[in-house]
Amino acid sequence: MFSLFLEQLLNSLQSGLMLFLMASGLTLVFGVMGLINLAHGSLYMVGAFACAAVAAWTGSFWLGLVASLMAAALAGVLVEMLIIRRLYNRDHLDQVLATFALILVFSEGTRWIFGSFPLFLSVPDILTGTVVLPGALEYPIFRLAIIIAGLVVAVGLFLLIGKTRLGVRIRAGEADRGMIAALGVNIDQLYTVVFALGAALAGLAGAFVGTTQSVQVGMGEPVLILAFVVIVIGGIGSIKGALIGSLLVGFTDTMGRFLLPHAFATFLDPSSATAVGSALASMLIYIVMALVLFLRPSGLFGTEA
Amino acid sequence: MPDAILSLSNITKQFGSLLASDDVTLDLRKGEIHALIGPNGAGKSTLIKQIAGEIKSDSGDIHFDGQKINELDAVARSRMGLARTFQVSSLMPEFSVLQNVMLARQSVSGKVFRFFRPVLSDKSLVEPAMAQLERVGLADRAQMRAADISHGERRQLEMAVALALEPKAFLLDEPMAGMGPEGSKRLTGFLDGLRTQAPILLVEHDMDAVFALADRISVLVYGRIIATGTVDEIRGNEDVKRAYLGEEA
Amino acid sequence: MTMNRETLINTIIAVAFVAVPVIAMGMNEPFIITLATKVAIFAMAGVGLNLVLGFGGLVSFGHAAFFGIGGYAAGILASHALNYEPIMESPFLIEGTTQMIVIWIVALVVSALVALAIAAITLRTSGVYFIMITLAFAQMIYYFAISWPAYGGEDGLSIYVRNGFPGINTLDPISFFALCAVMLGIVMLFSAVLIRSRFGLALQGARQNPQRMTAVGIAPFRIRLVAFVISAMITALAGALYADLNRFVSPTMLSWHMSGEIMIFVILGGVGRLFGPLAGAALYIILEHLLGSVWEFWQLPLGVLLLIVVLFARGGLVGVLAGERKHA
Amino acid sequence: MKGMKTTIAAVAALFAAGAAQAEPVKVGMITTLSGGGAGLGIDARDGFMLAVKQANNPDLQVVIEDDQRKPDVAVQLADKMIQQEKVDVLTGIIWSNLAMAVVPSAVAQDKLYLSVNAAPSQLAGKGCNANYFSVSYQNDNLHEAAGGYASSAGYKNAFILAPNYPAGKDSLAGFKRFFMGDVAEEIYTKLGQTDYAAEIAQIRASGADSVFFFLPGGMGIAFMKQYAQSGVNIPLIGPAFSMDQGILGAVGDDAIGFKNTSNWSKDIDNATNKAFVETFQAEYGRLPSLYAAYGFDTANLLLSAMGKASISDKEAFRDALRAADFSSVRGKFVFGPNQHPIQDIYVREVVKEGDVLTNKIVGIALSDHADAYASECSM
Repeated sequence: MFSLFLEQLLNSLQSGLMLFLMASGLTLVFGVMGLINLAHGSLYMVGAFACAAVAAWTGSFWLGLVASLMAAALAGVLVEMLIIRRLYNRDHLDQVLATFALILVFSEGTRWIFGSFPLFLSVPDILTGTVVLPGALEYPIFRLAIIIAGLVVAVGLFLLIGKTRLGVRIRAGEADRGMIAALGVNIDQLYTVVFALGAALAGLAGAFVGTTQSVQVGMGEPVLILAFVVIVIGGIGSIKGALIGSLLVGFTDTMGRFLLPHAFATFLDPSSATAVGSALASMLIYIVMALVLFLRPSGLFGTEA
Repeated sequence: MPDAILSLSNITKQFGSLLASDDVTLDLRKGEIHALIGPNGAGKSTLIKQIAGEIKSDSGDIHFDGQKINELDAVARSRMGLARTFQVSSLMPEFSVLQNVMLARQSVSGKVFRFFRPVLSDKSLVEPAMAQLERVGLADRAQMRAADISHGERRQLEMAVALALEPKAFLLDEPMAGMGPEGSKRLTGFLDGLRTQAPILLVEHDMDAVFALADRISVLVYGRIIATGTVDEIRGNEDVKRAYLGEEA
Repeated sequence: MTMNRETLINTIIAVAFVAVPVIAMGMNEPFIITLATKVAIFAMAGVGLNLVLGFGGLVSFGHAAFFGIGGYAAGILASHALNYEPIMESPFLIEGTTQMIVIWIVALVVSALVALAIAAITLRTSGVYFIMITLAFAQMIYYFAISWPAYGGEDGLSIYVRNGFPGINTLDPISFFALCAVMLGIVMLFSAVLIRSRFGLALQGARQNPQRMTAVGIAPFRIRLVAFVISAMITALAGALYADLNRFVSPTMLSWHMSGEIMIFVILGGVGRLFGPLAGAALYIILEHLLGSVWEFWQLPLGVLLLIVVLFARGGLVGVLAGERKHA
Repeated sequence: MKGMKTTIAAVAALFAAGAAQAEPVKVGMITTLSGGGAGLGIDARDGFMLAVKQANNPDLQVVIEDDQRKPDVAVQLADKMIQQEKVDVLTGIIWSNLAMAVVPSAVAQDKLYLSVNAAPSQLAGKGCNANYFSVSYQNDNLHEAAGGYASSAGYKNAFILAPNYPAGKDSLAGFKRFFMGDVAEEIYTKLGQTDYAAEIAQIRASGADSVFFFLPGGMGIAFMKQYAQSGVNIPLIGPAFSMDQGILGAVGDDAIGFKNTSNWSKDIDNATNKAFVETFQAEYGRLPSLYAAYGFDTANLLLSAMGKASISDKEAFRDALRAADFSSVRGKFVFGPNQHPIQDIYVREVVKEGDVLTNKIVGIALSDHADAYASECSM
């Protein structure tokens, strides 16, 4: 039972870090440009499809991974320059409608190109199999790899924001949009770069997740909602908040699914305990989100609007 | 002070390491204009916000109209009869000038949750609102959008909204700001007559207006009141000269 | 001048909306009537949302919750009535019904109570946080509906015969359309009256400048709370009609897609415009219908068209046609 | 080969033309053609239309519409088909929740409904109807067969999981109905869930000797891939939906060896099936799936009835359908009293033929299997 619990903790961490890849891009784009991007999930899908297509063509997952980054970033740049750029000064509603329209375009465009059947994408050979961790815990190597990759990206992102010139500009942009113009920074360029960075992170997440899930049209939508839950819990615009929010959601979801049915079984018959427990588990992250916002209306690390 | 309508005792407010209000004690008496002056950043607006109930003091008491109002929020204080204007005009940009004033009348009438009768045909709102616009000289602008009138007119509209609340005391936060000499003069004359309707706590940078209007003046420096007195007393006060007017004693 | 132009546009929209189904009846094209009924119902849901979104500035991304509650009120009451099973026997007897009027009252009451609870919590937040917390509540109700077995779970609930309304054969498409159109008319009239009333003035004031509202002694929270409840009730009424249109309810009525769609009708037609939701719903459903029969990947051109609207037709359909709006 | 195909079509056309009652039949097909679940609807449509094309019967008209997998849209399309297109027969729905939205009202309006896939228990038991025929199966069938197979394969302790929605609950109930052993643990997952790490960890810890799962579509792909990576090697059993042709490609080699139960497979040995697989592949450039096979059978069933009776005589037409006098890709095909098929259900195993993953029959799970609800149907 103890090693099962430990394994679930690792699973929570892994799903949280995967969410972070999505959420960090979303929160950056919102923080710097004030844009609600519903099409962020489409960029995730683009990454997964690019990875699957290139991996099938070349036989190499790693080339696919590179392709996913490039394809998503490229799609991000195109979308930003053609459409999103015109929306920064609009209110949130226009952004919602435009990015919703982008979801339709991306989803049906992808289906037009790749067909209606899910694509194949698998874990590279070097990462298959399991390792035995302390406590006689057998754990899939690939999930460990995702945890490590997620941590690397998280650290990299904190360094990028905290230590580089781009980071300084991003932070300046979050604090005061007028200021970066005064500093002589090319805002158009900065926005395109930030959008592409967010897109690339989403694409990377898509490629990773695509190896363990189904690469299909519409795969981005459930993740998009989760990512929004995460950044709202964490406080919009805060990378730290996105990280904490991701881990909180990963933990709540995984542990809820695991523990709630058991908890209900202590006073209900097994069958209805499973049903009630699972029902509650599927509502749990939203309950947590409502609770967080009830106590802190601007999220955990958000600044007052 | 038996004739004080508003009194602050030992008000303190700290933002991080900055002491914005440092043990402030002051009162506003019936029939007077009490000016609050001080250099930029002295904490005048912060004090007004605490009186209006927009931010909470760390310690100290505020009494208004015989009642301790520390725990009341801004809405309740407004409804008790504390009307404030803003340093930067705070209006409903999409409403007409008239509608801006009518909203205040609606609040005074106490009947906000009326769902059917069109406001614009409600004489009990339109007439008193027009009356206030006439008082400030904005009657001919009544149908214009608040966003479309001039800066000076927006300052007048702020006053009209405050008047429409029929308050027991006014908190005026730099009403002359950006008015120009002509407008300031007119407003000075207007405020002069207003003190009989309700006393005014006036924050103002325009010293000519302050010296012309104020019955008493309090000087706020770094969150502290360093002197309170009549115009002549303040003029002659060495502390004020040193700390505020910047003259060597 | 511009007000006159908007009135003209609104008249054209209203006339077309009534004329099309009547002509369709003459040409024996009943499906057009069904589509027009759908437009009426979605427009009504949009009118509800527009009240908080357009006039109150509160972007609710959870109005599907109320749409679904209305739908389930119809579904649950009708299924109990059709199966002759009382809903509750103790402490007192509650039976199902197939009378629309009773169903509507139940839908209004239940949605008002739920909206009151949701608004009391969500209105503490603002901006994007408000968008997402309203979504969170809708998602909770959605997952609850999927998992709760009593009323069909994900399968939903069928109403075998459309519920009744005194003096009208609701099974006849044009009669049911007329009923929905009249209800839409009433709701739009109510909404028009409301925004011109004292309450409407306060609601629009709370959107423009909450600081000023507080300073004149009106608490924005209470105004918004009441507006949110009224808005939810209108959307729930639309949901009850939608259940009767389809003679079926399911959790898809509660999904975030539905919240998004209702919002899109409003934005497409023109936020804060009286006829915006009707114009938006009509345009969207016409596009869906025309494109859907032409190409398997019809959502692609639909997406492109929506993009064009949002980029080049600011203020939605009514906004573009009627031009810049003067004050309310 | 081409000559052979043409001959079959010509003969069929000749036969159809000769026996036609000169009464055209209009079919409304409502199926999922856009969005994430489109693959299934496209297969069902393609299978159906292949049979229509081969029959080349000018009296058969088909109208096709996309339901977007939304029940409200499906209901409105059904209204359109009935009110405006004036169809005689409806078909095409893939998902049970959409079927529950459309079927009861359509059959009540005296339209025939032929199911190419979804067949919820409500419509097999108390809610059965003379106008409703399920050509595919009853929803529980393949799960029951999985239970039967698990028992006969000697498994004693099964871990079972399905999504938390009505079809998922029916699935686990169906499995337990025919499984003699114990249930180690029963888990309901969130509908649309894509990460199963938590569930797989519980499977690993459960000590079960077999795992039965029903996770249709993308959920199944995700589960299979993650299960293969997890190093847990308790054998998996499931219905064919999780391992069908359209999905296999996306799971990859991890699927090899997986046992699944199905009433159809591309290697069922009969001439109709062989011809079907070949012509489907020639026409569409991919192997047919389960749904394509159901679509193909549905069209042929309808064509057989058209050859025997006129649609204007509903009673006679229903009798002709009930006779099921057509050559099914499943070999023998008989309707039970509730107009659901009584059929053999096979155990298939995923194998690799050349580069292509596909299924191969390895045994029979249940013979002449009828559904559990027929007795509740009073027809």
